[in-house]
Amino acid sequence: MYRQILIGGEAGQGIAKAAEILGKAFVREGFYVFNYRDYPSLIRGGHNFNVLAISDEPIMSHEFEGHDIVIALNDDTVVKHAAEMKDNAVIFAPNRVNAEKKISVDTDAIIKELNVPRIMENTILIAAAWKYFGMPFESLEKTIREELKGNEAAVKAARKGYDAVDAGHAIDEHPERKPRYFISGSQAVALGAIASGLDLYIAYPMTPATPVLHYLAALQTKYDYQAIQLENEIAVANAALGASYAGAMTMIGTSGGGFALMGEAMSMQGMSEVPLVAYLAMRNAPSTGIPTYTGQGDLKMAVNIGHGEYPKVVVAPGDPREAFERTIEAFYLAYKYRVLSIIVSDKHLAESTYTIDEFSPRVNPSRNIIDVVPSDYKSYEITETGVSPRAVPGQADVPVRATSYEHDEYGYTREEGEWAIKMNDKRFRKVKYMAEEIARLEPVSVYGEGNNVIVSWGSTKGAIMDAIKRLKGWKFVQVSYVEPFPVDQFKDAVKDAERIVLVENDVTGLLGQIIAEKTGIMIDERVLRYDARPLTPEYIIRRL
Amino acid sequence: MYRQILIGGEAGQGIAKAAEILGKAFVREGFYVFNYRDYPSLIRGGHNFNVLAISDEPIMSHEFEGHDIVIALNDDTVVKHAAEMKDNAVIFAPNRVNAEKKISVDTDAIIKELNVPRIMENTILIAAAWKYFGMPFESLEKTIREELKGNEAAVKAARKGYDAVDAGHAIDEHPERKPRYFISGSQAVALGAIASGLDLYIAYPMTPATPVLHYLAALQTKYDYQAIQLENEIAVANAALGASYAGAMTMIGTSGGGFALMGEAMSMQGMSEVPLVAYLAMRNAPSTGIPTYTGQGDLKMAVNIGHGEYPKVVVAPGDPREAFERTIEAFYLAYKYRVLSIIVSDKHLAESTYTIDEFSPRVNPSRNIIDVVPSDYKSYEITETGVSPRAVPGQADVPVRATSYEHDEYGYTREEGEWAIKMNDKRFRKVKYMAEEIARLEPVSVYGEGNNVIVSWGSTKGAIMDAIKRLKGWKFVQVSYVEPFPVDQFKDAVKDAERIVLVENDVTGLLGQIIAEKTGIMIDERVLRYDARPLTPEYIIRRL
Amino acid sequence: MCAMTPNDLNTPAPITWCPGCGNFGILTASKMAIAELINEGFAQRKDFVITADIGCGAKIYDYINVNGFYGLHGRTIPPAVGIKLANPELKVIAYGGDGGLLNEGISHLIHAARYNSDITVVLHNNQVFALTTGQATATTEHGFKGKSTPLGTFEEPLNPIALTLEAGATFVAREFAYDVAHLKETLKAAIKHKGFSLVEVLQPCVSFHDTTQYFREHVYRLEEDGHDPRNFEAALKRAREWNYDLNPDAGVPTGVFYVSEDRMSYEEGWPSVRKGPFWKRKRERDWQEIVSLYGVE
Amino acid sequence: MCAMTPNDLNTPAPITWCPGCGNFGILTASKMAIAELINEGFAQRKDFVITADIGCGAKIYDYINVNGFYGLHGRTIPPAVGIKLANPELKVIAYGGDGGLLNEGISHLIHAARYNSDITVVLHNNQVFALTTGQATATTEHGFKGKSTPLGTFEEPLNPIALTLEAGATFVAREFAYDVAHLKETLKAAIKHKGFSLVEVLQPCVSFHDTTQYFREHVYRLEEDGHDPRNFEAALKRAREWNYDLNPDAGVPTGVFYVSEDRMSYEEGWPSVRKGPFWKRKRERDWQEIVSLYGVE
Ligand SMILES: Cc1ncc(C[n+]2csc(CCOP(=O)(O)OP(=O)(O)O)c2C)c(N)n1
Ligand SMILES: Cc1ncc(C[n+]2csc(CCOP(=O)(O)OP(=O)(O)O)c2C)c(N)n1
Ligand code: SF4
Ligand code: SF4
Ligand SMILES: [Mg+2]
Ligand SMILES: [Mg+2]
Repeated sequence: MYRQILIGGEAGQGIAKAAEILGKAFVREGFYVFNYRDYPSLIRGGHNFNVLAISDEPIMSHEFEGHDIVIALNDDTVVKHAAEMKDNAVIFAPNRVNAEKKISVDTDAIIKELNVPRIMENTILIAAAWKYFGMPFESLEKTIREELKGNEAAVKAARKGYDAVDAGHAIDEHPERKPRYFISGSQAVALGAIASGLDLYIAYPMTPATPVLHYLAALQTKYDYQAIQLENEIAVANAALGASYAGAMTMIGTSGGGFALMGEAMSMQGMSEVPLVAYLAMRNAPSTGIPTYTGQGDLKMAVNIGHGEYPKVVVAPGDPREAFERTIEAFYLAYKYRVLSIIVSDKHLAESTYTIDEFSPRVNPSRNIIDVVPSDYKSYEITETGVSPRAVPGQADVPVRATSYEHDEYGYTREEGEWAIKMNDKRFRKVKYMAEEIARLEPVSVYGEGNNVIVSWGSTKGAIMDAIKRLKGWKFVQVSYVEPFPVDQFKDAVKDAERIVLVENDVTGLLGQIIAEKTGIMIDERVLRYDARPLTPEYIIRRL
Repeated sequence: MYRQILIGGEAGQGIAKAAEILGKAFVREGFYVFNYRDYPSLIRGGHNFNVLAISDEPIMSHEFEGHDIVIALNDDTVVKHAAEMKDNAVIFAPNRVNAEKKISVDTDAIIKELNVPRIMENTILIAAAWKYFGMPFESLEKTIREELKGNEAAVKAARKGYDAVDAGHAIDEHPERKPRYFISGSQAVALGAIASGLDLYIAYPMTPATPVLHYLAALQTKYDYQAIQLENEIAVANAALGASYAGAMTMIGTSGGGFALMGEAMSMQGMSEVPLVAYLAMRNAPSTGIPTYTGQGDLKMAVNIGHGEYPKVVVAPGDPREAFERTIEAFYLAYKYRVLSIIVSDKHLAESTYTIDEFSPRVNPSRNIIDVVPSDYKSYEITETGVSPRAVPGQADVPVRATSYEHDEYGYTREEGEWAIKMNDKRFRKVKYMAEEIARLEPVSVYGEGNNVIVSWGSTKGAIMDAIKRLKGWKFVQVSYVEPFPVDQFKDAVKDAERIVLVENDVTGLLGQIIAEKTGIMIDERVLRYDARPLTPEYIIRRL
Repeated sequence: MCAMTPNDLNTPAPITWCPGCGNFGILTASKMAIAELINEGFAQRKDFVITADIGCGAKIYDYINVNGFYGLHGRTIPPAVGIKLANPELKVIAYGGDGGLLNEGISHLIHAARYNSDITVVLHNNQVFALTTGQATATTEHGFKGKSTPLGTFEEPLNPIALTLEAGATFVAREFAYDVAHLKETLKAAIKHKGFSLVEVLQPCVSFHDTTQYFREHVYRLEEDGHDPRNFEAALKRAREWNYDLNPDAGVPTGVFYVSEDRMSYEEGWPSVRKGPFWKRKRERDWQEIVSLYGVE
Repeated sequence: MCAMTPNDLNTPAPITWCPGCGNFGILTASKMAIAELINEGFAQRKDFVITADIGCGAKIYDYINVNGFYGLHGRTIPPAVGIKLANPELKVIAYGGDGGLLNEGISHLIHAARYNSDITVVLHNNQVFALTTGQATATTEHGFKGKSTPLGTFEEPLNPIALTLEAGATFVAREFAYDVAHLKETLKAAIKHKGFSLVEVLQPCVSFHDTTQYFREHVYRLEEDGHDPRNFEAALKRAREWNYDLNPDAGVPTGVFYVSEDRMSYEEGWPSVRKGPFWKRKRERDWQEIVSLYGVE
């Protein structure tokens, strides 16, 4: 069973909120829902739309062909999306909108009658669609109450919309109701950070990383941490290093341009070994690009950020479940190995809402601050694993140091070659231990079976998962840790492959380049999408 | 014939200048000289030294074993370097310095007699060494006059030093005198920029890029361009884009940390297609590292600088001749293809002085501004080569645009997927044409013969060239263009190799990683040096 | 030649600002100012270059049909400085938001003022990050609850007028976006001014920070209040009259706070820049002569 | 417990400043101030953290045996702000050069003052980039010929006292590096001050910008000249008395220009920060409860 609803209109007409409510109501009824959000970089006007993909089985992608319902808040939506509709599909729209196959709803009359603001059109129309699919009003009502925080007028408007149409196309295959999660990649990252023990989130707004700032700002009082916006990204990165040095579990977040500005500070992370977690939400690039649209073009920047060589972790979740769990792993590794963990996401994962059955984090981050600070404490003690025991300033009467210069064990500046060797060896010795640990964190996942292999990473997972269900003989190899690269696990996953196809949302196949570098495997067959739109199952299948 | 002189003392005792004068005097006499400079990050005190390698054949490196003369301005120099001396070597030093094998020069008496400042000790001592090797006073005298701009006291002091010792070990194999160049990597880059038609050099000081700023500042009036220091590196990079957009041949320069700060602006170069040349002088890293010492650790940052994907040129000269010629090529390519050209150098190349026989630049850069601007001029016209004709603001009554957003041909902001595709295709179409052109610019050089191959890049050239002369059956494959990577030329150069050894001045073998990515060739044997000191022939030979 | 009208500077790009946005006032006044300066013979259209950073206000790049450089968030000034160095004949107007000019890129504002670079900076001050949907900036009033500051801001707002005055700006003005006629005149004066000029525009953001009513009620004009814009001390005093809090008792001065022609402009300080556009210079440098600098004979 | 002496704060690192460098004065005064504050019971040694950027002055990180964060050029302030947010019990002193604080990182100086972050910034103002061998900075006087400015600088020097005052700093002072006793007292007052404090130290660089004689002859003390540091207007006026040119007629005021306890510190504004050091908090958050926020039943 599969249904798809597109909701479109201008920025300011409440498209995203309507989609969220409707999607959540379906989840409440036991369906799996994937909610794609598409909006230009403006505040009022323009054309916004969401696509809700609804199924009784897990689903993590949408298509641009086959809407069952289009909810059109304006004419533009009809013009742009009518061609994508199924044959028997219908358009729900206010009277003023011109369209064939339209089920008009007299939103004007309802708004007038109830004396509610015009933006309630969205609620009226989703309620009508809800009815059309034969869904019970109560679950929608409950959802509206949750999402609009006791806005009773909205409930009334929904009731009117619900009553205005017939249950034309009730969905027969109604699945069992089950508690699930309806959550976006951004929300999952924010919650993962909180679950990791976040003390300070420091950021400067940048699409599509901003939602994490907003979610974390909203929850800061509840969970006793702080979400802080500083003057610019360079301040953010350097302040975060200071904060983490002083003992706070610290995370920063930005998008490509902001992260590019942080390169110098990331390199300082490498030298200073102050633990840090960075959330990088990619968008179409280079430069300002198409800022509210998606892309995976920053992967190699992330892996190579900053000058010089230093170990780091780059983890790329593929859906909100992973976003939650991998964020926790990012904290765990950063604070255990005193490294930089970069969580790479993108607009598609960050701003799409997925239905998740369950979460099960593999690790439990900790500050890893030693209980007793020895009187000859060495901030950069050379140890077998390369990890020096961590103390924090204020803990004991022994200075704790962090430095951007090459240094001795106490953190004093040293220019002698021997210290460069010792300390580089120390820093890179961690890689082996991290890699061993990462090997146990499923750095490479294999889904499906077959001799044909799709290789990919990050948010493309959704489209690929849904594509391989429709294909025969294909499996999907997902790389979740890009650095340290899980060479053995990857080689193992592709060893019997007859065909390997690289799928990425970028221009040049960046993961493919990294795979070549790390394994010598050159993947020639590639499905790359770089029109700033996310991959869809159909897009992939057509090109295989 | 080979002689080596070490000159050491404190910062402020004029060590570097003395070495430069002495080296230049040998060049004047027909010798080849390589001058290595070693100094800590401080202004007075500490331990500075230079090593002059002198030969009748081309030479581009020094050793830490086998000084024939040590000129010691202080005791520290003796302590640190006596063990590196040849058996029959001598130390030239003022009376106060304690050493065995010392030829004392009564600098105190000379200084008193001539009533010259104490810093003249350096001149007195090099003149003594000069005499010791049996060289004629006149060429030293001429060199002092040139280098110290008519400082007659210095000439007198030198005369006294010259007369104070015997011509103990006259060099027999005196080569023919021939006009040559005695020039550092920094000087060569500066001259290359001037020769390319430089209008504006914009920078913020950072070791070891600063010398280029100083040289260019000194010559700006003579050649009618400007060397400008702005408030920080981000201003530098963005101002340079503005300046180049407005028609100036523009170059920027910095070291790793500064370049890391410029990532966002470099990505904007990619989107805006405003030509730009960037000089990246690496030093020991990560972070502040050991700032006055060398390293090649920034290569992958350079190749992957900034977010998103865009074509660029990364060129890595191996000596001052190449630094001059490749700088000119960097300008040529940047202004022909409207791309970013990054010239990667390092402390070792930038601050060592080499003897060069001749220069012969391969190309002639031009602004490539169209003569006649059509009335429907399109700043981002889509062309076969991907290169849009270049007009500049103020040229004609047709707006010229540069933008960080994705855009249409006129440079107006566009969010539609079709423009992302068209413009990415246009931008990357250049790569093919650039690569073809680069193929003609000797992107890979092969020196020597043999089935054993050393692969390397950049400043390691000197040590490797001098090493393979002493080895049998070894050839050296130097990669000078790292991006676009000359895949065919490289494969061709190593195709018959029995052994391939990667030699780099970094921790993880960065060029090796790039070679793996581009060619699938994994080089397992590696000689990597990461004690912040340059490679030497002996260091390499011992490890082969 | 017939006179240029502001509409002649229109572009085909659709305007995507919210209806009622203060940016419309800035756009209209800018086109009027440029058109009038052209008609007055001050410069030709080809001589105008606008730079912009990233933000709502920055979209003006798409809406004025002159040479344009659409730069990075917070970086409208450096390219403007670079453009003017490359070609001092150009008239460079740098548009930027309060977030861009005062948060991300305040270093450039301070330093360009100090250099006295002959550019005109137009600060679209809506006291909010608008394009990223409403976070507090450096000029947001106390207590503002944006999405990133649900607890309310408590930092002191910055005063760009006072700061640029202290940094050495030689022309400093403030205007209200809806007072297009005055804004236009001030823009013209700023563009004509030789040296660094800042025009702060109080620009209501109807979606995230609607100060329309507040400013309508509180702005007053300096020139009508006996202010002498040649008096630096008086300018600073006026600058501090309003502290960016939306205080019901405050008067918000608009007009020219300060103007001085005493300092040399940045571009005049550079001998090669002074000679005019670099791009017109034919470079016939002889590389052999150049390398001979390090030749040894 | 016996009293702590400045020498107890020595480290084994060899000091690599030039003989006669003004930084020695800053080092001595800093160690004295910290030792006295410890002896006076203001804080323990473990509570002091110094941050530094990159430059000659920044080497002080190696020379004081307290907690230290040796950051990036121009970035001494952001880590200091971060440290104080992470643990408001720490006493954070941020050392930085004029190049670092006023060129590379002026955005942080302005904003930290605006936040009123409770840190003490010590500006080693030698009016030159020293460690990179002598280029002009934002405070270099007119006409200085450094290696990057052989034609002589012609930009207006910035006035960090006036700028930070305008930006909202609540403690602003200037001292002369060789007047160690005064410097020490002012450092102590600045460290004790709750809120953002700037102590500009006139620090002769004997190698590249030797102003020793000039300052010996031109400094005078504000407190001896009837200055009231509670008076903001007076502070600004005093700030502008000297413009960083080495004018033979100028008097260079030293001492405390301004101090105010009226504003809340940045750290006090954040409820979770107010509670004390984060590192002491045991986090026993229940992830199941957390994800339930997006649970649908
Ligand atoms: C380096 C960088 N950081 C952050 C952003 C995201 N960003 C885009 S617009 C904007 C805010 C703009 O605010 P302002 O400058 O005040 O302009 P307004 O939208 O209010 O006109 C931000 C933070 C960006 N594009 N680049
Ligand atoms: C990002 C970056 N840019 C440039 C440098 C090079 N650099 C090191 S010290 C210095 C100048 C320091 O000047 P200042 O801050 O005044 O300190 P001083 O040496 O005068 O004490 C510079 C530019 C750097 N380390 N990092
Ligand atoms: S969000 Fe505000 S600034 Fe942006 S267009 Fe709308 S009203 Fe104007
Ligand atoms: S160069 Fe100047 S600032 Fe640096 S140590 Fe020497 S005197 Fe001090
Ligand atoms: Mg704004
Ligand atoms: Mg300085």
